Amino acid sequence: MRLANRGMVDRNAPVTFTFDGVGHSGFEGDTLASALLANGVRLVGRSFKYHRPRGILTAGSEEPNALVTLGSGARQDPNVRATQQELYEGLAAQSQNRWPSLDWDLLALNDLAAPFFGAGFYYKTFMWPKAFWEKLYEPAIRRAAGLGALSGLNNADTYERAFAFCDLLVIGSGPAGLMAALGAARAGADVILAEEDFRMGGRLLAETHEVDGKPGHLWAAGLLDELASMDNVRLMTRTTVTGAYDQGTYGALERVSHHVPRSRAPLECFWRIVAKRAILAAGALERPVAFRNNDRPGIMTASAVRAYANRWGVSPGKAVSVFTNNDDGYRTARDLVAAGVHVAALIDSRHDGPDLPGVHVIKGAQVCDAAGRKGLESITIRTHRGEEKLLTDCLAMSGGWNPTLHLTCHMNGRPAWREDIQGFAPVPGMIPGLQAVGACNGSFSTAACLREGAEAAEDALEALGFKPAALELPQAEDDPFRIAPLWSVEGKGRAWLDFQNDVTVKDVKQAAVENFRSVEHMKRYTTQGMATDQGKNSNVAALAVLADVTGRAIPETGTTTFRPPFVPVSIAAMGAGAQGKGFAPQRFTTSHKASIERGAPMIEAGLWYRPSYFPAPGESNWRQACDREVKMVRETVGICDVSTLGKIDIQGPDAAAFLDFVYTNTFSTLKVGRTRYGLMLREDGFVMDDGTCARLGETHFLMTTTTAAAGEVMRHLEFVHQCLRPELDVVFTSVTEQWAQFAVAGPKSRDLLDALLDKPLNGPDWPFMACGPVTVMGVKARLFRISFSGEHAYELAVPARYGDALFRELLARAGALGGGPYGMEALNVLRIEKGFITHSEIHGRTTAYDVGLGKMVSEKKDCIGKTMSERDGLIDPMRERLVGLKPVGAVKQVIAGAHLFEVDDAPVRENDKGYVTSVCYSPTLGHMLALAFLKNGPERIGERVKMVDHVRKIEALCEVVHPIAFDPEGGRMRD
Amino acid sequence: MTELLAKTACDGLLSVTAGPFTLSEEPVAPLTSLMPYKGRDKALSAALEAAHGVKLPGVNRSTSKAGISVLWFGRGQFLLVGAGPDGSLAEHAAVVDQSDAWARVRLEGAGADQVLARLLPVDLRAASFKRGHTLRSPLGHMMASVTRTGVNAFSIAVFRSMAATLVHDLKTAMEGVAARG
Amino acid sequence: MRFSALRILKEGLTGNKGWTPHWRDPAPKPAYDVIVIGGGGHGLATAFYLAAEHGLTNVAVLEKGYIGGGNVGRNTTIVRANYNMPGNSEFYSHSLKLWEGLEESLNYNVMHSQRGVINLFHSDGQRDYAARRANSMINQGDDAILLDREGVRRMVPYLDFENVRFPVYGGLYHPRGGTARHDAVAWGYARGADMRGVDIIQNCEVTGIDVENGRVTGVQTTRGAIKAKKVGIVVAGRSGQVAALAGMRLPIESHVLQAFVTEGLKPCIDQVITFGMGHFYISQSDKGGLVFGGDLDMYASYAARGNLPLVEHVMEAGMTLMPMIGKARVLRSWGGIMDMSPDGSPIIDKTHIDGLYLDCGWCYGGFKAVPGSGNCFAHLIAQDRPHPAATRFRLDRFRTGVGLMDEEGTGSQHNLH
Amino acid sequence: MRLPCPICGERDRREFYYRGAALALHRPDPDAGDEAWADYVHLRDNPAGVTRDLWYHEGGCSAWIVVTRNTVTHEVLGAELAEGAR
Repeated sequence: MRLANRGMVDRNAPVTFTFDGVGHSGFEGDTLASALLANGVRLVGRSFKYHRPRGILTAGSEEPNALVTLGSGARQDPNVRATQQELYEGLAAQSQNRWPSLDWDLLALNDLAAPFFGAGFYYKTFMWPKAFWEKLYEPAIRRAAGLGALSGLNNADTYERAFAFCDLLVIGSGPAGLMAALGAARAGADVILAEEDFRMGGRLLAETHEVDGKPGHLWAAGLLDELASMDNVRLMTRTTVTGAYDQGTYGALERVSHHVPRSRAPLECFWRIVAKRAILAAGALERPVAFRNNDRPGIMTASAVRAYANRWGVSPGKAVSVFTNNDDGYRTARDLVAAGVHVAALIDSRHDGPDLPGVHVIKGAQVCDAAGRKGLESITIRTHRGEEKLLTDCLAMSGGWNPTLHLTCHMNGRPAWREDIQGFAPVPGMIPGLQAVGACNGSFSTAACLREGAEAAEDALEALGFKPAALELPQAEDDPFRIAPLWSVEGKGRAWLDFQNDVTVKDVKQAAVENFRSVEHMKRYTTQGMATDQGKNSNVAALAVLADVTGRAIPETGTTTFRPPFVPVSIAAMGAGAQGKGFAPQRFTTSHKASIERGAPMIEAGLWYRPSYFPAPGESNWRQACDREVKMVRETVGICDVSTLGKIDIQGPDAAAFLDFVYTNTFSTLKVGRTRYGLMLREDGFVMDDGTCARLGETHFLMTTTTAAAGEVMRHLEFVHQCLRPELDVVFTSVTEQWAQFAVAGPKSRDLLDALLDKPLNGPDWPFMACGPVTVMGVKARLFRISFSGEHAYELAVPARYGDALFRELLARAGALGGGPYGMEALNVLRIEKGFITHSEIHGRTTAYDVGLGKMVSEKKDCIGKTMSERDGLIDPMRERLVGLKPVGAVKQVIAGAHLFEVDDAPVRENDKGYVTSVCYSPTLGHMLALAFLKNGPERIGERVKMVDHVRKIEALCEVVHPIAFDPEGGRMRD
Repeated sequence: MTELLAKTACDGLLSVTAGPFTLSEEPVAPLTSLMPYKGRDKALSAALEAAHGVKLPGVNRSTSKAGISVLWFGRGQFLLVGAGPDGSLAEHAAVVDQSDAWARVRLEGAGADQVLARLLPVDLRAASFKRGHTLRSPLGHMMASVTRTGVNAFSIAVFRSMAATLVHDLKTAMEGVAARG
Repeated sequence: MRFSALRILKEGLTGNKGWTPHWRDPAPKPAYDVIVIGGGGHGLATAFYLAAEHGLTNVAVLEKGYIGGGNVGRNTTIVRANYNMPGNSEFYSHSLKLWEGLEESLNYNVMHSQRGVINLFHSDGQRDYAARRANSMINQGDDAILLDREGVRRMVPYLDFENVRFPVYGGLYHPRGGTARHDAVAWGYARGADMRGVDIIQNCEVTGIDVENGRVTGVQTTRGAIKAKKVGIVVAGRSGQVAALAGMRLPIESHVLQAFVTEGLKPCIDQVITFGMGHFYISQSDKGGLVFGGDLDMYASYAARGNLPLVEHVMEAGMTLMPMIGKARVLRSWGGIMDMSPDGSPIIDKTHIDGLYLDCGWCYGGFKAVPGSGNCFAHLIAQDRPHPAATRFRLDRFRTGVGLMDEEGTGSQHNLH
Repeated sequence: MRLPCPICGERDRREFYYRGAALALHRPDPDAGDEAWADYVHLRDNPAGVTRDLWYHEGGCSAWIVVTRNTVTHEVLGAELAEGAR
């Protein structure tokens, strides 16, 4: 029911919306909840377990009942708090967790079976017969559980993340937060004021108190005008600070455009705010009281009823009653009367409450039952005279206030119990640099909030080194907070603590009887506090009930603790940007475009994209292309972009000594103009990486790493230098990106280069493993005579700007010689034929000894990993060691991932002798080939083993062969 | 063909605009990594000044004169921008050509710092990060060098191979900020 | 009291007045045959099997806080036996078999749900490794199916199959893998041990380990000295501190692992999906929350809470792989303290002190190991020789290099496993 | 979490790579013996309290630093360059 002349909605801006398909209207400035209440909609949802009819309980993000689904298709948004969602034209909301409809929900039958569905009932049953759990019980439970539904479609909205830095972060814009922000801002500090609501002012918007002689919200508006005019202030509405993290980092969720349909702006932004100091002015949350059927639609917190009346001009009922254990409940009655709403009665559990003119105040009484299944119709009041019924369609209840201290618990701090407010309040220092003020510090009067906010600003300014500016404290009410504890009303039936999860007083009591007496056990056993409000509405009362039933005081029983996030945050917001390609950067070689033009399918390798193969006309699958490319390299010349390999420029007087220490083999003896293959170990003795290293000058080396390990090797080199050998005068930097480098491989590679380079190569100057400067069409380039194919081959490097042009030129020239480009598939076949290892073999569990390179660990010097590589277990001949395999039985196939067994052994773990790492069809040799690790492998050349692949059902008899299957003497690459 | 045609790192990707923001590729310039050997910083600075008129900058700073600048580029590393290195420098430092290693872009427009705030975990507020200040920090998932070149202008460099991701990420951030109006 | 549907019916009809404690809260006795330090899943399971399989009932479990308050109550509840390396292979196989009979053994519904685990792979190389691992599983006698892309699509159609970064090449499907209700495992073992006479003593912190002539004689606690013939340390997360009481320095570094749960949602993820490239794994609880996690925060920590960079990384991985979960809202995050060992595999072994035994180093695979670890540790304590399924979990393997079980191949840096 | 890089100033944890205890700085001599080497590579003090550990400012200046830090509270007490920290 909309009240005349009250509230801050814009009556000139009507907005239409639907709920479960029924059209309604509200105004700009409404939330979905206020608009539903204005339209007389009371039943808005169903509870989790018993599917009890539920209405709106609160007016904020802590709402446990009024969760709805907005939108449809890929934009379907489940579990939206109606109490937080701003109304917009065309908003379409659906209720949740009901079937077939909100009004008639089949699973409401659960409510009738409640005696059997007590706390933890599922731990005691559904055990027989065993197979029924996955097939019957669990699917049924899953279908009944859950709240809203995801669409199942890929996210279609945009989200973003951002960083912000400030001197002072003020969380909450009520009286305390506003004073804190103003105080700090006037002194010149950089201030961020974050407010969860779409309008700043906090509780001042919901109350009728005056501040400085004017309505609180007008005072706030004036102050906000001043703040908005200051360059050093950032006002962030719709922004909930969700987490407090180390060293002054805070997470915050900004709901950027949930209130704007079809906005081009991101839907949400997840902020990481770094603040030197923070002031928490998050207010407090009113608690319900547990009594029989206290979950009826129409029973709300008293402060919510007041907020709907004062801020939104809506009365949630025609005959409202109030149930309170503290003075605050009187404010609701007072404001409703002032707004012309009939207040049926105010029930105060205390005997010494005040009087309120015009309101029937019943003191020393309790509400002990409520009737009206889909909307409150009456309550039962118990007084010393007995019980009586009162007709009422809305009950405003106040069990006192809990400071909104959640953020202060995020770093494991524990709040302290305060008798005067019957609640937990933060203890200073729970979050370094954060001070809680106002209601969230347990100081509930407006004057106290203003004062603490101003004082906290001064404290912060002092810590930050600013001189405080003048700030006058405005006049405001300073009423004492008087409360007498009442957690649950005695009586039969179920009294709800955790509304959404259907946890009642009985459940907590039963948990205690079953020895779930630790508060953590009780919560886990009953699921109290595990719902979407994370116990904001129920933790303290549940703790109090547990304390009572176990005969302990509340602080002795336990405390409340909260973990991030303060309110639920979408995965899309915190993971913004990752969908699609954004998880990591994409790296493209300079030949990418030309490769794509040739139809090469690209595959990702260590963030780089590399061509898999280059299809030729008439080829219908990758194998044909691969075989052709291999043959091409073996017979004419092939071109392959190898720029992705890591290249590290190493210089300095001690460069050679440094390399001797990081490589197993010796580089100080390498001649200038020559290249050497090097092996690098981790300190635990296993192989880290391999590659060539060229000596470009006396004190100048160029190290090559594998594509995958480039970053790891760079980090390792920095570690070795800075942490282990800082005395060495050596410097290094990555030059991977500076050079576009191409392998020119095959018998005709020399011909190609002689024609391409500005000066033909002088043979004797360019033996195998030579390197040096050359020029290509006037461009200074580097040439290395190295080979990963086993052929006479070179790698030619030019500055990256020329990469595209050089690649195209190389392809043209190779083509003229009967050659062309080759991709990763062919590269892999070429290296397997030659027994060259990659990370398939040096996979982190193999030693130099395992891969047949044990002799590369120099005995003459120390190096990283040397000592540990000599451990008994690492030099045992029975280790799985590198061999080649060739299928020799009826099945001519080998497959990577298969395991090896003796020919007559059963393929079980106890008999496992090794495994296959790399396979290919060798067009050169005309059969399949594998590299494998076999126990004592090198001693078994010529013997036969059985290769078994269970998952692809392949079993093949194989001969153990030397890993170098082709040209074992290496003549082709040397000559 | 008698000449290898050069391509810039952001060839075909730039420039782009969104709202008040413009993203364009920095003009091609010689880039040289200078890494002084032990105890040679001062000598290198003197040699730089003699040869190019600029000194070595301090940490998170750059120096520039007449189109030549030197950026602090990390621990023990500087980047000489705009001139090929004089031969005298190699006596004091490892001198490594990096002219082709970096994709360098310029982001301009009122509120450009807010665009970068979507990607960089560092404080870019004008009071602490002034014109000529520079830093190394990851932009999204890319190691980057960022320099403020004006009130609303930044120069940004990442590895050349990541140019497409750099442009994509910055463009997305520009559009997001611009759409808020 | 025996739990059953019938009991629930009877209690429901009579006002639920007959329920009794799931375990007692006895005061510590002066001496026990065996003291198990640590009332987590592993410790409670150890006590249960000592009593149930070895007839040792004069046993106490000493717990510093409340039982099940550590990692058994703060994990992502995944149960699987899909390891590649010998040692892990037979152990987790053994553990899974115990899981499969757990409800019957304990008369407690731990909701062990064999809904299947799918490990996705995104390249030929990863497929080869997945195949090798799958073959290891079958060699061990467990189940494994290598799915191709279409096979994965049929089971989990909502993945971003078109993702250019991580094209789904297929998945290693482990049908017997799944999840369980984590807290119930601790409570079920506690109840089972208690029923067999074990004393479960909460709020009892061990402050010293008494050793005489190289032999353990008892422990000092915040509730007094307690004698014991044998003492088992099974306090993953705090192993270093407790072992230090006996003068031991361990190959363990403690790290924080965060996990996350969303608000309840109608059923949408039916299996356990793991996305190794993004260190991301996810399943949906019976209550409807998406339960997921990622990698370690990566720095040594006992804070049982983490920081945003890792949080965001996990969310990024989720959005990369399954962008349909974007609108699911994270309700709660938490952190557990992980005993990270140098090869990523655990330790169940004797120590240099007679009668003192050690069970630690579970990295972040401890939950699924609960039955196996308890079973094998009980065997070791009771019989003084390792259980056949845990012979390789030796403490000296790092020194000798014999039998290292580095599943990830990342080497001796503790946080990389 | 933020760490004070001695070169760059305070930066977000995401810029850093973590390696482990600063014990790694004290590499034994090649002939120190099996025990010393096995300890160096594997054993850790792993204190619940103040520790010194090694971080690499990978996303920033590339310095390896030793951070003094509390593993229980995550309080950071200081940092120095690893090259001078042995």
